[in-house]
Amino acid sequence: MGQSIVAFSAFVLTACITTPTDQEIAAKATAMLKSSFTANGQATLDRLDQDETQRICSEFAGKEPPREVAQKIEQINLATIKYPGDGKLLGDWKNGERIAQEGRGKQFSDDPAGPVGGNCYACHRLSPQELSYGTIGPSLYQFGKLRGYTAETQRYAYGKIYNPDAYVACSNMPRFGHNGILTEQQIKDVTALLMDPASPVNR
Amino acid sequence: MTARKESTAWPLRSFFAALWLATATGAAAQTSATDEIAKYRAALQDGNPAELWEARGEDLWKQKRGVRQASLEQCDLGLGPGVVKGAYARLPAYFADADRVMDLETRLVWCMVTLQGYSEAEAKKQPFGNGSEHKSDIEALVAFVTSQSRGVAMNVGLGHPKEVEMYRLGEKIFYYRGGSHDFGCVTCHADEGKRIRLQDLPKLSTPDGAQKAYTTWPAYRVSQGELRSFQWRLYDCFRQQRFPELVFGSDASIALTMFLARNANGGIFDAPAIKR
Amino acid sequence: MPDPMKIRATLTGDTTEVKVLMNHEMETGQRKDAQGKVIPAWFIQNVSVTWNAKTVLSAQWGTAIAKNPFVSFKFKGGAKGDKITITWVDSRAEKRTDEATIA
Amino acid sequence: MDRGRRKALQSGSRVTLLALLAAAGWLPPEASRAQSWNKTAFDAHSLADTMHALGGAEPAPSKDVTFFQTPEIAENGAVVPVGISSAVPNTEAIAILIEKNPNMLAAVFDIPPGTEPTITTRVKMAQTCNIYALVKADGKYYVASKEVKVTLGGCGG
Repeated sequence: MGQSIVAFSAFVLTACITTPTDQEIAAKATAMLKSSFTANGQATLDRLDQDETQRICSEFAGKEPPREVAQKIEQINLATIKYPGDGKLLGDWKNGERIAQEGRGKQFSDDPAGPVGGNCYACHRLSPQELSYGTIGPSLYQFGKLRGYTAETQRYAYGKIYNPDAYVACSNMPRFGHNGILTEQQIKDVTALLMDPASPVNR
Repeated sequence: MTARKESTAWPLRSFFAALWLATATGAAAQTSATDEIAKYRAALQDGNPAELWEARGEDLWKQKRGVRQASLEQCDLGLGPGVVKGAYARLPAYFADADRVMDLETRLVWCMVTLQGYSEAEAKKQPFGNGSEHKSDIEALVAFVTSQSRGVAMNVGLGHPKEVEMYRLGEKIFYYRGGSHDFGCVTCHADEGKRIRLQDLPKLSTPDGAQKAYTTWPAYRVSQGELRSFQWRLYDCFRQQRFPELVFGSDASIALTMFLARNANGGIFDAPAIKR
Repeated sequence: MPDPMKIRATLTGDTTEVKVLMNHEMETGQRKDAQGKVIPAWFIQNVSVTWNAKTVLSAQWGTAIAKNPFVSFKFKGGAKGDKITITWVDSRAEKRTDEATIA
Repeated sequence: MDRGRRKALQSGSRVTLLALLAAAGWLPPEASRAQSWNKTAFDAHSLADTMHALGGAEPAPSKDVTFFQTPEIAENGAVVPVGISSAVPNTEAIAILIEKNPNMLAAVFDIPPGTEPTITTRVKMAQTCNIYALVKADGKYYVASKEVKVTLGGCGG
């Protein structure tokens, strides 16, 4: 008797479920996206194709992925970081400040030959002179001063800008080096903004 | 003020130098940046140029236009032909005549085609305005129609399976990360109390955040001097997400609108608003 | 022909408050178009507000008044039903006159 | 607009233009007398030149000239609300000057008797700087200033 009720409920469930599964919706959403955009300038349709990191991070819908998944993402991304051949990680903090302020780059409305910035202030507090800063990421005011001007911190800062997912899986921060948003020199300049004792960030 | 000839170059210069000093000391009592931004926004509320769009939109709604020389007064926005009051608070919705879930903008295009005889391409040719030379009829109509839901509680239904499916698709798209910067809607709109530069970012997956955001669009954007529809809001979010160009009235745009509008249910609609 | 203004005139006690929104680009002459060409200045230069044929406000504007201008002010006098007439003239000598009734 | 009017405008002769407008019947006679556009003042780049053109020599700083609805920080420089009120008796005109705009003079409002010396409008600011409120009363000039910080907003770009 008990068993037949279970069997009956299972039958009802399978018979009545006509709503699509989560996987089906995900596949349909991806297809829907592809038919809902047109290429414009540098923003071509392949921008909609996800790499493994983007795909896994999207699946967890804004929640933290389980530890083993996170570790896998961090490993994949750590392997992508290329440190400068000359071994120097600090550029010019003044250029770094300009890059941190610059919001343009990679949008279909941007001139492909025009400036590409990091737009750091959109999400972080850096130099105290700039009042208009965002809070999506942590405050980076006194970044070097608080952590010490060491070689390891320089290396961490450079690596974090190059590929933040190497340290925190599914970070909100763009992978500036890995995705080719900023050049090596620009990443050095932003690293200097964070790590140069003369930078307004540290004064 | 009429011109008078007096040589004042030096006294003026020293006078303004003194004024400078006075300003500098007065700045000590400055309140925090966010409080001041709140005052800025409050000061803008008094005269909202969105009213200029509402007036033009009402005129366009009533004008006989198109090859059929018909007005839009028989357009069915979901509450029956010609019912504008409260209609926006129930959109997007499934429309049997089109067998499709539609937002306001796509429904307006539908009415321009079926009632007035415009081709779809003509109806969509200026979805967003750009100065006095390139005004958008759609954005003006959106301003008028949405103004007729001011004070009405958002009440978007999921009674039809296609509405449910659109909502679920919109949710997936909300969390979809891609492009050169790995951005998705989720990057900026999944946490409480965050801001980009000085702009507060609502958490759009919860009723509170969705209500705050959705009930204040469309809006007159002072940075552009234009009234902007919700289609434009999504179009420009995706531009800044570094995605390709969102097609006006596309399924993805309607799915996302469905997700956000439904999440805003219960919120009192209060637009067209005025924003940065 | 330029689009109409939106005028509100409200009487409180013996004072009429006038609020007006105008449709105008108020182009500064400083901006460039996509091709890098300077967009010529184009802006409202004169505004006058009259009530019962009496000027209650007149203004000269430069390019620094914001796009789709807004002005509010108050004057003594006015009665419900009286007409307020506002005229602007821009740097292309285009003009627009609109009327509102004091409420 | 016909050629005659355009020509009048290009020649820079406001008197001719205004006479034409009055003749065309679309400016009331009173307005054509009251209205003129002080090109020298609006074209001036320095404070001193602007003041000269307005005839506003050595304005006195005054606590009777006050700002209201004018924020210390503007979220966008394209639209900055400004409210100015004058408690100076017999205020005849209120002008708004923006220190670091390419042309400083933003507006001059003539205040006839019966109109309150209080004006609210919105200006554009190219960058963080002082706004000056200049008041003419009984032929004398008074001034107050307020610094407004212009911020960058949103996602940039």
